[in-house]
Amino acid sequence: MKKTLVAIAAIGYFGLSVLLVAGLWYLWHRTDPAPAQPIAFPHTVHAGQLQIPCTHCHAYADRARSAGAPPLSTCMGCHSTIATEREEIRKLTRHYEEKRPVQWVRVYALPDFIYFSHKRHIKAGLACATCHGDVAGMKRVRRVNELVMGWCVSCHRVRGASRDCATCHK
Amino acid sequence: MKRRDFLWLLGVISGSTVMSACGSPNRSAKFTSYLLPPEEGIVPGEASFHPSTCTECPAGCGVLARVREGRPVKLEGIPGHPVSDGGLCVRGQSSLYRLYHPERLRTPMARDGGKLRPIPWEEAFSRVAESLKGSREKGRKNLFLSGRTTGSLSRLADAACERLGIERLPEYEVYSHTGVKEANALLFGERDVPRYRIEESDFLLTVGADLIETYVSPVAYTRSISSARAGGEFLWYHVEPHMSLTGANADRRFTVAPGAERILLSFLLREVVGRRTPKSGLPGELLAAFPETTAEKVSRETGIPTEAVAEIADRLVAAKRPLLIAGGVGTEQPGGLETASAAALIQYAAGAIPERVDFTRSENYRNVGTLQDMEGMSARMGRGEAGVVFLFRTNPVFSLPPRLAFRENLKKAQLTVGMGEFLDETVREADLVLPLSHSLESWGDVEPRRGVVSLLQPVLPPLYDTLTDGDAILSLLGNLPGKGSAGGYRDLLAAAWEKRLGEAGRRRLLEKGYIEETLPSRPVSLDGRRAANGLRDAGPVEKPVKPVLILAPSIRTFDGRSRNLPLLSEIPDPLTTITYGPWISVSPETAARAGLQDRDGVTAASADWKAALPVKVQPGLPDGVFVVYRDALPSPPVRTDRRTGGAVDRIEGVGITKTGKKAEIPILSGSFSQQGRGLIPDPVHLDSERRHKRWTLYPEHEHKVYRWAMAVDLERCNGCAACVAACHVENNVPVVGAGDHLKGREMSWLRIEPFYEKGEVEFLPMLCQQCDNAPCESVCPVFAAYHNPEGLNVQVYNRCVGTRYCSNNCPYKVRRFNWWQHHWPEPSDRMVNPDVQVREVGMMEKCTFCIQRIRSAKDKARDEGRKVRDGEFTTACAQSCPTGALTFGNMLDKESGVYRLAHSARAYRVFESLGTESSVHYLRGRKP
Amino acid sequence: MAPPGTPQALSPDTFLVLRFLLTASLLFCLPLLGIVIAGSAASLILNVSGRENRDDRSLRLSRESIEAVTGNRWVLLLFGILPYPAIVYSCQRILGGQSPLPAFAWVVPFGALLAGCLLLSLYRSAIQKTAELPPAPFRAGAAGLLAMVSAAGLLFLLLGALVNPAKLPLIRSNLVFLLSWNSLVGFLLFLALSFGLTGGIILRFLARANAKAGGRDPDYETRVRAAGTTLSLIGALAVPALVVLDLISLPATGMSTEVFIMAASVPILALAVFALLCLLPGKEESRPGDRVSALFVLMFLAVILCYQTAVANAFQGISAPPGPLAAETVSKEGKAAGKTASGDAAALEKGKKVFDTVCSVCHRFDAKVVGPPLNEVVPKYKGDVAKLKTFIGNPVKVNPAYPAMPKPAIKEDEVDAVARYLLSKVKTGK
Amino acid sequence: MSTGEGARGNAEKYAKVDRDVLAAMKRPGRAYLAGLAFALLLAVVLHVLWAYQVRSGLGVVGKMHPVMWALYITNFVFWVGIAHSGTLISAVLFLFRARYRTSFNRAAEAMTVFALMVAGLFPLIHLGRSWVFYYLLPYPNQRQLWVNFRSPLVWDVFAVGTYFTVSLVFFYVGMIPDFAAAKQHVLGIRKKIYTALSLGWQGTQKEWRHYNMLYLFLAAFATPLVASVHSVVSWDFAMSIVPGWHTTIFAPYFVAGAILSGTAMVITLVVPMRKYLSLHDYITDGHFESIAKILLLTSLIVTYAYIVEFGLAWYGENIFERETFRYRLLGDYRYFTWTMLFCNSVVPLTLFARGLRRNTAYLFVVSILVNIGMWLERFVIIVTSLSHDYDPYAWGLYKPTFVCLGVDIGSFGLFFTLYLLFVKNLPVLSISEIKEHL
Repeated sequence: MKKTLVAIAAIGYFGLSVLLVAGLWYLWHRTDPAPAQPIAFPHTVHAGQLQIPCTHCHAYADRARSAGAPPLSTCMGCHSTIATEREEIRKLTRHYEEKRPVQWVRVYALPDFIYFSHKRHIKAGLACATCHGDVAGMKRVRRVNELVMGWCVSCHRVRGASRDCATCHK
Repeated sequence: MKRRDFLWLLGVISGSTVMSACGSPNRSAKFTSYLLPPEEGIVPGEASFHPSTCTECPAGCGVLARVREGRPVKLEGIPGHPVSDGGLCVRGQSSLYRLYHPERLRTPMARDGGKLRPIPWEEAFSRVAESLKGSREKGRKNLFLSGRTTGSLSRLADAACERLGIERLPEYEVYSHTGVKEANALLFGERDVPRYRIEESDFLLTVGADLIETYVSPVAYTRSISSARAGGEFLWYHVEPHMSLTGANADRRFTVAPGAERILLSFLLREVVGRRTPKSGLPGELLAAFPETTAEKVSRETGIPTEAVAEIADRLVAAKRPLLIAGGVGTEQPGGLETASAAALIQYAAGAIPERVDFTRSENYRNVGTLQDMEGMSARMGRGEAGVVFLFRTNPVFSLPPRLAFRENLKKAQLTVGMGEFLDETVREADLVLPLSHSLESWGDVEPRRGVVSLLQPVLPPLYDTLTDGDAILSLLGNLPGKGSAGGYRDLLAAAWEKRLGEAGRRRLLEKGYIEETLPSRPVSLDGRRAANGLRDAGPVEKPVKPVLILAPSIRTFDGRSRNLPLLSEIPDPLTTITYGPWISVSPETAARAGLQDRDGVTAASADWKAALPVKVQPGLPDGVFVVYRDALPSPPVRTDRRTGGAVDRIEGVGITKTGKKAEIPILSGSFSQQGRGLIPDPVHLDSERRHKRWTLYPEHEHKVYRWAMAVDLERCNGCAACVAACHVENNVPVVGAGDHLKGREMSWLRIEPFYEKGEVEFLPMLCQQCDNAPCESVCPVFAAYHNPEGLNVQVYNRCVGTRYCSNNCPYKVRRFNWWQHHWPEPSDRMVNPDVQVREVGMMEKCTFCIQRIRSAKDKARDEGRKVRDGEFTTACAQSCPTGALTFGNMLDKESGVYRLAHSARAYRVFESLGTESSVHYLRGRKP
Repeated sequence: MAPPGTPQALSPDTFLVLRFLLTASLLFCLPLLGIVIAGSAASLILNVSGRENRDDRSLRLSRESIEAVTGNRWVLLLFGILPYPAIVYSCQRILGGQSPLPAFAWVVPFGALLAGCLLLSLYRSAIQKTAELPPAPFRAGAAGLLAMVSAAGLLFLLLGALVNPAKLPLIRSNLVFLLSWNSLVGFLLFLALSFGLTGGIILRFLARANAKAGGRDPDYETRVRAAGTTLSLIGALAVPALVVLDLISLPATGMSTEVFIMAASVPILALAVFALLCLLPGKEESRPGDRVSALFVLMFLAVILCYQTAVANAFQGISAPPGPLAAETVSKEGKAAGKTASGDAAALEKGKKVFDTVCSVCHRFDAKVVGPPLNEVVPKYKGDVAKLKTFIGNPVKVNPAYPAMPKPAIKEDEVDAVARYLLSKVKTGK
Repeated sequence: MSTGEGARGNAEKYAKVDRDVLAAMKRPGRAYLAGLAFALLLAVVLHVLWAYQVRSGLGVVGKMHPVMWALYITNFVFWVGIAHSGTLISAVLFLFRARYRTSFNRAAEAMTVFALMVAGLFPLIHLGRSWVFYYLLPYPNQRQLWVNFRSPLVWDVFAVGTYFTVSLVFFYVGMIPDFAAAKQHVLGIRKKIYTALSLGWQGTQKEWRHYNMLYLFLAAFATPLVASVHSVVSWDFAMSIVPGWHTTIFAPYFVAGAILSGTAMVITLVVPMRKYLSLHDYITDGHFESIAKILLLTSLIVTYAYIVEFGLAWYGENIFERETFRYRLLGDYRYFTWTMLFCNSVVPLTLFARGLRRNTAYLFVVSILVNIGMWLERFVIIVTSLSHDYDPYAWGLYKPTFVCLGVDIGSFGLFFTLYLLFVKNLPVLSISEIKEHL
């Protein structure tokens, strides 16, 4: 009798901890750091082999707050002739012809109470890779830095950038 | 799952930390890539500005629409615009809420079986076409009634009516200024409202004209008054039967017995003619129409003290460049004709025409008809003569007196076509409902003043299946154009502009949003005989029966057309600080006699009318006069003034009886007296003698580059609350509704506190004072409120845990707490300003001098490697202020305007003795 | 270009090797360190209580436990301490060539380990002589224990830094940032496991207790069983909670499904231990020692693998990319602009602009990218602007080795400008 | 008589004490269970309402601009105040060697601990975003942010925290010998628990020596907290610039008030306890009289504080201050103010009469009244000051809603739940000390 009680209690305790682990896994997995994109765009090819500069497609990175995803016309500039037979490219072409903009999945997202300007950071001489990592080496883009406050503050601290809350908090 | 819901499920605190360890909830959000790159100059995530014109009221002020991601998020005045010159009133600021109003009409509808059902446009127009044909066969008359339309649209309407054999009736406006127009027609043969150049005058006498609320072009008048005041020698006397915001802002205000204005004016006329040099030749027979009197008699009749009457006369006689404006409640009443004529004659005699009273650039009210015209129309419909009746952007059912039976007669028409944005009282009655686009979705132009063309251009594609005004009328002609702007009216406009302004002019119009033509001046000549006859034929004026209830125009809702904009009911009425719900203003004497207090319910009744309203005791209101704002009374029983055809905007012989029930109306002000606390000190440095060297335990803040500060000139501030609206829109301040207002939970970051001292009312704009020794900062346990290097008391919303200690400790009580999670009902969520966080439930929020604007200005300056220049940008409130009462800038810049003002002898700070060292400086008293 | 502290480029396979080197050495080092700490702690406590209430069985147990955990001191040295340099080395390399810590931060733990070993062996030899321990060697033992613990603590601080490379620049600027919740939790987890393992080892004495000459000593047996069971139970019960905390405190970038799976396996093993000790019938006869200790070793394994996966994830993608950076291209443009500012500079400027925005995607001057290197193809035109323009204007497939060039979306004058620019560039030589 | 007999006599006496006191821990009766159930119900109500408030936002409570603090903070201060007399009676009186203390100290200490538990709940409940309460705790975090040590609210966190820890330890240490005594009278799981709790207490001379030393030390350590903690709480108000809060007298004023309310609460609890557990032999009327004297004294101090407050406002030429106090006496909340004055300053004066002091029934009534009065005092201080501060435009009137009222009542439920459980499961009198004084 007593033993079964103990057994139940024990299993309860250990089981609970396993469940918690599972729960944490779920929470972590909801924000998958390397999500699958509607079109499997290989940065390895474009940024890696072809060495196309980041700002060629993310044209606003050094001009505005948001780096911006390239308009499909940019892609079609080349892919109207190049590698047109590939499945992914076909997808792209279909999007372009049917005038359906592509809905990319965000890899990096800031909460809407944060003011962040790519321009300022590029003008401060930061390399894209400093935050986004070696994108040229990723077949599927992966989030290499969680955009948590501590991470931002650390860099601001080290580089002596402004640490006034109002610099980033709207 | 949001962390709050998670907590709710647990019911206790534990576990929330686990959630917080994970990334932001919107992590899995999508983001879209354009198909084609956006056109040059437009960068995603950055704002762009497009000029257009405000159509909230007929004034036609120019607006710049700030557009983010293809949707307008804020309207601002266009600097240099001939009408508004950068200013924008509370209604204009709020008009975005009209664009994004959830109740807007979304599709054409037709009535079958009593109910309105959606139908396609084609069908709608075919119906119109066939019933037009039908009515022609039946020999019925087709009628087209619209609100005031000007410019190309008006011409187009005329043309269309011509083509389709529709009779275009005189336009219907509640404020048609009939008295003034008739008088001018009588005297000068000009049936129009002239343009008054107040800035040119050194003495202004206004009789009833509510310049600041609604009179013709409020923003324009407000600006010119303040520029006249800035000019130095300028005096403004105001005579009115009730208490209005305009009166509150005049240098001196006299309450005249209702209907006695003409007596005062005819006295003044004779004084001017008799005493003013150079003598002006005024025909004798005309003068005879204005009986000789003495100051005493006038005083007896009008209730204005003799010496006051004498003083007004002397001023008028002595002034170098006097100007007299009679209008509004002064002329829209029995005897209004005499009042207006006397006023016009004084202007004439005082040589104000044409310098200060300009008929060349008159205000374009020719096409606006009278109440009598409406009677005619209603009668014709009643007799069943009407075929198809078009009701275009007008709401007579709401504003016409019941005796016209307009609603009933509408039914007798063969087909009624309601064209507008909302299913308002009139459109609801129509058989066919044609939804019109908002002016921010439309191409067009307006000509609020002769020779001034102001541009209407779409800043976003139509939200719904609506047609622009022009396209709608064009489609009546049978050719249904493509939706939006391609083809149709747009091309027509282009051609019209080309023809009228030439290529260059058209381009300038498109880029600046307005253009002012040079017009040949129209000399006016006084025809004494005709005028004298006219006045004689008009017949005797019947005496008003007291007590009188005056239907005053409201600065918040104009004639009631703006009453459905949520923001405007959220912003308190400047005089009473009441936000929601109608009320009747009662004079203190009457209240004392009837034992009435604020919120007491009463029934106001005249011979043929009664209404139940809560009471607000209004200081400064003369005995025997009640005031109800026009929007509070649907279809008020106003008489027609047979002598002018205009409406008498008052109900006579009104008595009030106490019902004994208390009605809950939100009166935001806790006290209309300063309680001797010297918020508006007199003399300016009330507590300056109490000032002494303060020492603090904490090191002084050092501000290196910027120290943002604001100066508020109380002499300029007229309490119009445009700044409040601007702040609401700019900073995503939620509209919380009557319920929370009754609990005193309004959210506005900026409020205007009226204080009544010895019969005078003064306005004190109260916003976060950005104190140097801020009481709020030291008590916040988590540094959510802190002092930033630029002298702002920043509130880090997302750090706030909601202890609310900061608000307790704020002597100015300018902090607002989010009691609920506030929502923007679709589609108004599109007007949310992306640069400002939408605060969540449980957060404290407040003004931070539009920190988002500071941020972007600094960003720009850094790109160009310089400091932010003075006046390069300003806060939303300062930008919108029509009087320029608010000055914002950098205190460390010795050249900046705010520095100069803050160091003037007129400057003081509220509760200086508390040592908060606030950086909002108030200026009081005339320039030394 | 890379900011101070972000690790330098590390070829993937080197990284792989380092990771496994680290793992292996930890696998040797940590368990041994653990049992030394826990065992000596147990021994010390037993010794005190034994002397307090004149209980020679506790004294015996105390002696035997210290003997057991230190075993042959050479073994201890070999497996407990010698792997340390390997750990240091791999950490150093992984943390990007230059370590974020000053040298002493590496030396101190090592010194501590050695000192600890020596002191403990002193204590051990003393206790072997007489159970009635004089204060001096006892203090030595305590000091040794302390040294060992602190050494382990420092080690875990390092591991904390390993799984969160984003903090490295901070750590360099200020050592305080070396502290992290994760390293704290990790250290506690380590202690829990160690105690459990030691418990298992002590339980193994049962066998010896009976094998002893003079028949079995039931009292001693119970004492052993009590001590052993308590220790392992403490371990088994503490571990799951600590594992959960560990997952919470690990930085999200270090996470991956594997990490979670391995973490989840730990509580299950702990449950097995618990079952062995409390639930299984007839444990009186059984000899749970071996199995318990085996299970705990498995847990050690799981946890360490957990960590090494986390390290792998954390460093994935962080290393200076070969591709050009925005900032660099900007500066490059600046320089180039300086060079070509001559002749009809305006036209060339424009040409260059067009080239950089349109052509540069597929063409380099000296490299084969999508299209052929321009230094090979442009000379074919021998400075004939018109010819080049016609090609650029509407290109045709020339070289089967390359895909056909798409018709660029640029205006006539731009074509002209870019053609001139190309010729000028190639003629003048780059 | 011979020492032997004496010893035997003592032994009997001791046995009787054990019996009587531990009799309290026998199987509970209906009344008890009913009371417990009711209290528990209220406690549940508290949590349900709290969940509701979290769900729908703080708007559901009556707070408004400008009265941002109201019932919740009132209750926080109230409960912290209640907590005080516990320490006072057990620690301070222990140092003064007041013998009657032994009849009350255990009850008082328990009250302290439970009251603090309840009090600690309110700062969380009143937060606008209680789900981020951990922003208030100073611990190293990835955000690299600390709390604002200038803020009185942070001082609160420390003050209350310290106080709770110390009084808990004091409570427990006091009970160790009694657990040892108790464990001989119970069976089953309870025996196990008591054994564990008694930490193997054997009652040897050595143990007693250590024990007394420790107890004395703890008493000395807890005593200054009586003054410090409630001073810190009072600074939540005194440190602000709100007229009616910003006065130097607040610290002593609050401490006195706290002791007053605390003593009252002790009487409220002990009177029924004595009746129900029939402990008349150990808690005599004499004891009550002494407690009543403390009540009287503190009430006089509080009255003095009231006079000073109004006096300062009257003589000082600060118009804001003056208005606030005028408003307190004559404004919308005047009834509360007058009730408060009546309960705290007038009613206790009757205790000058010895007869009334010894009449437990009367004392019970008085104590209830004083509790009410003290609760009202906090309410009046907080609400009236806030609703009429500097800017006349922002004046406003506060009306509570069912949520905050429910939570407040629920807090009493929570408190009594804990207390009733205590009565049945722990020795309600300090057996060992009673034996000492036999």
